[in-house]
Amino acid sequence: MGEHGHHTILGFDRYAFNFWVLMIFTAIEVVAVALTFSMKGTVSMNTVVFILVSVGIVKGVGIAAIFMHLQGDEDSRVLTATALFPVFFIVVMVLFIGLTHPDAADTLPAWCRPGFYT
Amino acid sequence: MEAGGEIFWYLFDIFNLWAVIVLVIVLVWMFHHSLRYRSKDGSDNNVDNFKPGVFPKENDNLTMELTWTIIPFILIVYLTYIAWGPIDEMWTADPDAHEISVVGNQWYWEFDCDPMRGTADAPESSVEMENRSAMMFYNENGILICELTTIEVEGQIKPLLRVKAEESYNFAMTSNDVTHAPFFLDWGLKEDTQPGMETRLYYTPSMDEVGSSLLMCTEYCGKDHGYMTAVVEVFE
Amino acid sequence: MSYGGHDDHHHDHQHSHWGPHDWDHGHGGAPHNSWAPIMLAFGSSIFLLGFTKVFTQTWDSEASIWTYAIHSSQLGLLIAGLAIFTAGLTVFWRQDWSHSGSYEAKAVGTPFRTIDIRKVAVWMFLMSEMMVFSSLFSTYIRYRLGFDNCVELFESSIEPGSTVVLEAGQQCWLPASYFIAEGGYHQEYANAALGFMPDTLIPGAINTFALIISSYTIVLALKTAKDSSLSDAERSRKVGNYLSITLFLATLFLTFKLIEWFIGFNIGHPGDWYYFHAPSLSADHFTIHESAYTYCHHWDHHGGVDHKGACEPGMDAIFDIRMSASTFYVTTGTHGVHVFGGMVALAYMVLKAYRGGYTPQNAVSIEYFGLYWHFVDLVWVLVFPAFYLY
Amino acid sequence: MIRSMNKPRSFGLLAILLFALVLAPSVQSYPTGISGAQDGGCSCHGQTASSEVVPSLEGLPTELEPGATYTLNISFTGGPSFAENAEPAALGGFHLWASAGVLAPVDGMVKTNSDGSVTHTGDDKDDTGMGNDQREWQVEWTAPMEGGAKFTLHVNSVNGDGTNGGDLWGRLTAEVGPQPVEQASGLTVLASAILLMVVITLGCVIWVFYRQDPEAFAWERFWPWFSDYITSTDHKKVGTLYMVNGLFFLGVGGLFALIFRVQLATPGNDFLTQDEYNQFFTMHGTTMIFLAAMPMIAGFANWIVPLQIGAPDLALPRLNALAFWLNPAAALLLFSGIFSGQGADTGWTGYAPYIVSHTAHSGATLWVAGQILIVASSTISGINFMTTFCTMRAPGMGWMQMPLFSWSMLIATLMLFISIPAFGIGLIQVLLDRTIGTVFYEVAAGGDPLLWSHLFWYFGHPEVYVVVLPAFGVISEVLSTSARRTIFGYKSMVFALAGIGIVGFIVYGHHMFTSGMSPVLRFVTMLTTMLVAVPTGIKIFNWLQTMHGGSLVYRTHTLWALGFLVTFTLGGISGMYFPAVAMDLHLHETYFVVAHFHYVFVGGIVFGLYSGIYYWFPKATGRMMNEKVGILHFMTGFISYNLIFWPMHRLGIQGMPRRQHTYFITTDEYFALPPEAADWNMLITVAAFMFFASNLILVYNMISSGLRGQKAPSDPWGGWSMEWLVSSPPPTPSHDPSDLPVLEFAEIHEDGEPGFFGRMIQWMMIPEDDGGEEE
Repeated sequence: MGEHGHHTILGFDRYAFNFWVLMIFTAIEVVAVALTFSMKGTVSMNTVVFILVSVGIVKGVGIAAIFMHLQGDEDSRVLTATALFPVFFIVVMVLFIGLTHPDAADTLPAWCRPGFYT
Repeated sequence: MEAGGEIFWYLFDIFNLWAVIVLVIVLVWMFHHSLRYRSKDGSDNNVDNFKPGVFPKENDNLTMELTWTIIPFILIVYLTYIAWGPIDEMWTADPDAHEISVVGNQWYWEFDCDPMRGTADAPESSVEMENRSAMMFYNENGILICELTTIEVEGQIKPLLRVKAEESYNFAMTSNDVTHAPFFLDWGLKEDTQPGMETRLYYTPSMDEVGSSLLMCTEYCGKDHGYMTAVVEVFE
Repeated sequence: MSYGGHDDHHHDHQHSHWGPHDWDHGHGGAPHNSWAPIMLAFGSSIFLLGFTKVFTQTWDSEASIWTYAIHSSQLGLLIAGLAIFTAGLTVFWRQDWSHSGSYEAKAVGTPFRTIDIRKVAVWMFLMSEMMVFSSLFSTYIRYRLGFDNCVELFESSIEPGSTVVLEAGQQCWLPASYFIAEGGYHQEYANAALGFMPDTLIPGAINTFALIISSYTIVLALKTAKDSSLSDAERSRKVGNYLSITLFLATLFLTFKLIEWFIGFNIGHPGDWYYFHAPSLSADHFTIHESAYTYCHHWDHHGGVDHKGACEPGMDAIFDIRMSASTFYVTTGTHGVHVFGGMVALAYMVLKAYRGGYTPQNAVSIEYFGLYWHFVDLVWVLVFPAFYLY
Repeated sequence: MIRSMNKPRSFGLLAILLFALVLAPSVQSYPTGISGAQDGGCSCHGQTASSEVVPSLEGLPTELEPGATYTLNISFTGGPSFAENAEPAALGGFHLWASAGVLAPVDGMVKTNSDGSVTHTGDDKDDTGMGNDQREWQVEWTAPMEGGAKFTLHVNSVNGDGTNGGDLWGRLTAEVGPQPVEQASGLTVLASAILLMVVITLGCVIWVFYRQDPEAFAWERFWPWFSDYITSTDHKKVGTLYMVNGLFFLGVGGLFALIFRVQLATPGNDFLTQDEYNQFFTMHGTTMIFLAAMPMIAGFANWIVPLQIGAPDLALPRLNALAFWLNPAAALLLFSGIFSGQGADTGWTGYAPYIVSHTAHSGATLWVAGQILIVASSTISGINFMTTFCTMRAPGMGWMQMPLFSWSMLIATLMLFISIPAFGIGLIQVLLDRTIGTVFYEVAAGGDPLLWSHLFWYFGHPEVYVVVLPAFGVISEVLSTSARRTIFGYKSMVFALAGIGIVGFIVYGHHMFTSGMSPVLRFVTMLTTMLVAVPTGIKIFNWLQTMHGGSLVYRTHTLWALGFLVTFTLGGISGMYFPAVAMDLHLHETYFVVAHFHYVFVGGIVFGLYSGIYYWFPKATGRMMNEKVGILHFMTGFISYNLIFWPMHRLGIQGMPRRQHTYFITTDEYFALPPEAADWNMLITVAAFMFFASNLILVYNMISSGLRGQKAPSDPWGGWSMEWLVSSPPPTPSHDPSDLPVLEFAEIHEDGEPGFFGRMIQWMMIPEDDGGEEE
């Protein structure tokens, strides 16, 4: 599939633009971590996690949208839908497998206890 | 005696009733339609005029389809509600329950009538501390509520756990190696014993359940899984 | 009607002895046969057989532990499996060698109408890859949330009035980032050259940049291959060069991964301005068998480079850190295997590119491979912060 | 193909195969090998026995006198101990085991082991004996009071360097006196039966080849014909391979079942040992799901889907062939352990931590490796089918005009390839735990046993729908065609399929109600599991209503479809008992579960697939199946099937646990199973043999009808979907790619104003007018 229009972003070649954005954001990632190292105690871990997550999202979107042509091509919309299809199943997996932990049955919270059997 | 506890049979009867109703509907429907609408002479009457490569004419009826979506849904909601009720009964820890420890091993069961002896949480007992043991436990009134002895099952010596009817028990279970699951046959209860964590079962045997029944392992655990038995006796 | 409306293109195909490409019979011929599937299948079967035999662990019933060994006498089976697999792959690609993507079959109908069928297939494959890495991340999240952090555990144990009792071999989570992003025991050797970050982060950081650059070069390869303003010879050369750079960067990635895991590096001497010192993770005892890891909270600055025996008294504990290491190595290793798979495909594409295999009408292979490669890059974008930095 | 290969390449291929063959003997080694070379008790030096080392055992009488004591002389010749450069100190060792009688040492060179066998002294530092510096030893053996005995002697010939390297060993067995009549062990029975099946299958293949054209039969033509099949990438031939593979392993899985049903026929039976029983039920489950049901479904999908949606072939034919060939390759690994008695004994669920514990058989490692190949196969065929469905439907065939079998395959494929990576990752974790020593399931390192259950059932529950949905599709096709009526409520059928597909992912927790899983998740999955009944119910009622106003023609496939309705309804209803936690606590892991899932798997899937075989056989082979034999197959199969599994409900409620090699009947001392349970079990065993035999009727019918049946027209049953457009058997490519069929409509088909989803999909798609042809 060839590209239609959208060859440039802000006057730069879109690939080159995206490439430099990725490079800069990776640098931000590394620097954020380096800061926790060199300025121990001044930057909280939560800040770092926040930076890492937001930078990761930006980078992921950049790669998917520009490099994988999920933005700008005429087949982009339907392929984006394809790429997002597993999201529901991933959410189920992370919720059910990643975020539960085994427990004794009596820890079932009160809101799911009807208690009408005698 | 009968396998399965009171709650099981209560639910089982309700579910069975509805199962039979649904089954009868389906079977009557099926036999009626398949005989009533059969090709009488065995010849091929192309009712809907099928032709290869031609999507046939529609055959649906929204009212009927909605009927057998909504009515089963209501039935399901009812059955879920019925099944939900006893959860509280089964999954609530009785604070006064007597704790018995159950440990699964390849391939034998270990019980302890008084796992908390010598700890701050130990329940009151009229018997002096030094008389407390894994084998026997008396409550504060001096009544025996848990005893552990042995019994012969098919030529093998197995543990015999004796518990008192109408006393509440809290089985604190774990495993030393792999997953096991004690199956209290008469009470219709089981829960896995997992290594590295504690699972729990709560039960108050009734007077109807007086007698001995076999306890089996119901989570596959290797070679002698089938011989991993014990006997649980409820006494008055 | 046929797929993509190419009925007017009746072109002569180069049939190889190994049989033509998948879609040849899409243009009217009989389906062709291929030995590749059967070879690939049994090759992988024999490879796995060899793998389980090379890495057979035995149970030491007296000590109640597994003992691990590499049975090199069984390597033959593993290699035989690989050889058959490689031969199968060669057959597979030999059939593709003459393939021209100009007549790529196109989808009909909703919702992929007019999109290349094989491009849809690549996206389907990426869907299942997403589930693969979700499973690994679910495992990671479950364990990460279920474990105490070793550092926090130790810190709470030395607080006054704390009730935390540290037994030898207590299970806890010592994240790889402790060694990589925080420098582990080598913080003081964050050297003259890179004062602001530990040297141990260097391989991971380089790798991150390497993958991003390689993503860019594969895009450039595609763009160049589609550029009809270039002459054929120049295009082939440039596409080949871009693909070679991609291959080089992928190799660089795995090389630095090995350095980080097993080799480490030590450049110059303490005091030199160019002094770099970063022992490998395995030299720092971050391994899947480390059930008794000596954690040093404070290290003795005079104790030397190796942390062994350099703990300040009372400032150490013994932890079981195997789970952290297992998730780290298996997740990043799975990613590494994906990079390696990409390298194998790249090697084929480099050869094909220099021989003029990719033209503006026939650049689909680069496009499809690019999708996969970007996905691998995307996964690294998540793996890197989750495992290296956090 | 082999002919068109030029010589150097064939030689290269041959060289690789030879290389592999040369290496094959090293497969034969403990502990994960194809056959264990070592008997228990031998601490043999090296992997395999060497013919250089010749043991000898002298002093055994020819006529055995009961109770007498004999002096036995043990010695050996050959091996490194006799080499010229051998060190004089350490020379050799031995181990002697007798099946009866008492072995006793004569001097300090020999000691007795705890199992009654004897061995040399001096094998560790505390042991001061010099027995390992000898080449000859003496022991005394007291004969038993009755019967004879068997001896097994192992000797080590060592080179004295203090390690096992370079040492060799030999073995000798001897018998004395009358020997008891050998009782065939379960493993022997299994091995002979499987061997017999392989021979019969090969015979059938050759027979089919011969019967095709008996006049022109020549052995030289066999290999080209055969290799054309095994290298084929044509969806029809690959489909045939899948079906042959599936039916073969259906038979093998059935053999496992028969053998362990013999064991369970009476309480306390000892036909099988515990170890054998555990391996057999494990392999029964694994074989039936992964090597029988899934390949048979893939076989149907391969054959029918491209024909039905009007495509010339699948999207990726070579990957399709690869997906098939991974199945037999995986079967090799899955079965490799069992003949050494070290097969996987983990249950098909392979629960952690048992599967990574040292008590699990070593063959479990290869079992896991084999499953990984199955995962690869499923992923590849999933990608292939998804792509085919999404891109290659014939012109005019929108989503809502796809035949229901194709719809069911689409949903099944989607579920399969979305869910199976979780299983694959779990398997890789287990494999690495068992080989290189990662600790994902090592409890000592904090491993969570439930993680495996989660990963497994995240896949395992959708997997159940993956195998049952295609059967739904077959039934939809068969009932509609036989009743001569359009399927009732086509749209609600599709929505029900999709609903099952979505809900199927959020219910898996009901397999783990008793496992100690998070209680909130138990509660949530209890609610969602109940929900599955609604779409399944819609499907059953729609099938029933399809017959209304029709003209049902009774054929064998119609009978199987009606049989399916009965058994699947029963299986579905018994499934409703499990989401109720209070009932699940009693019924979990009992025969009620076994009855339920066999009603779904056999009564649902196998009956559905049998129906499909009778339905599409004329299309595939161009010949009609014999209806009379088919009806015989249905009658015997349906009755014996219900005799097997209906009593299991009762056994389960009475509390008979599954996966146990024996069961206990109530005695005076304690309450267990009622005495009638033994009778029911005997009945089940007898019925199991009947059911197995009834399936041979099908095999006979397929082969004989395939060769001599009546010629079939292109649309023998009067179906509407596109597979009936082409001739029987279909041409290759199945539909002419340059002249694809266009779906027509019986009623005026109007594209109404698209709804919300329709507009969304149109917004996503490439516009029809200016898209696509930009070059």
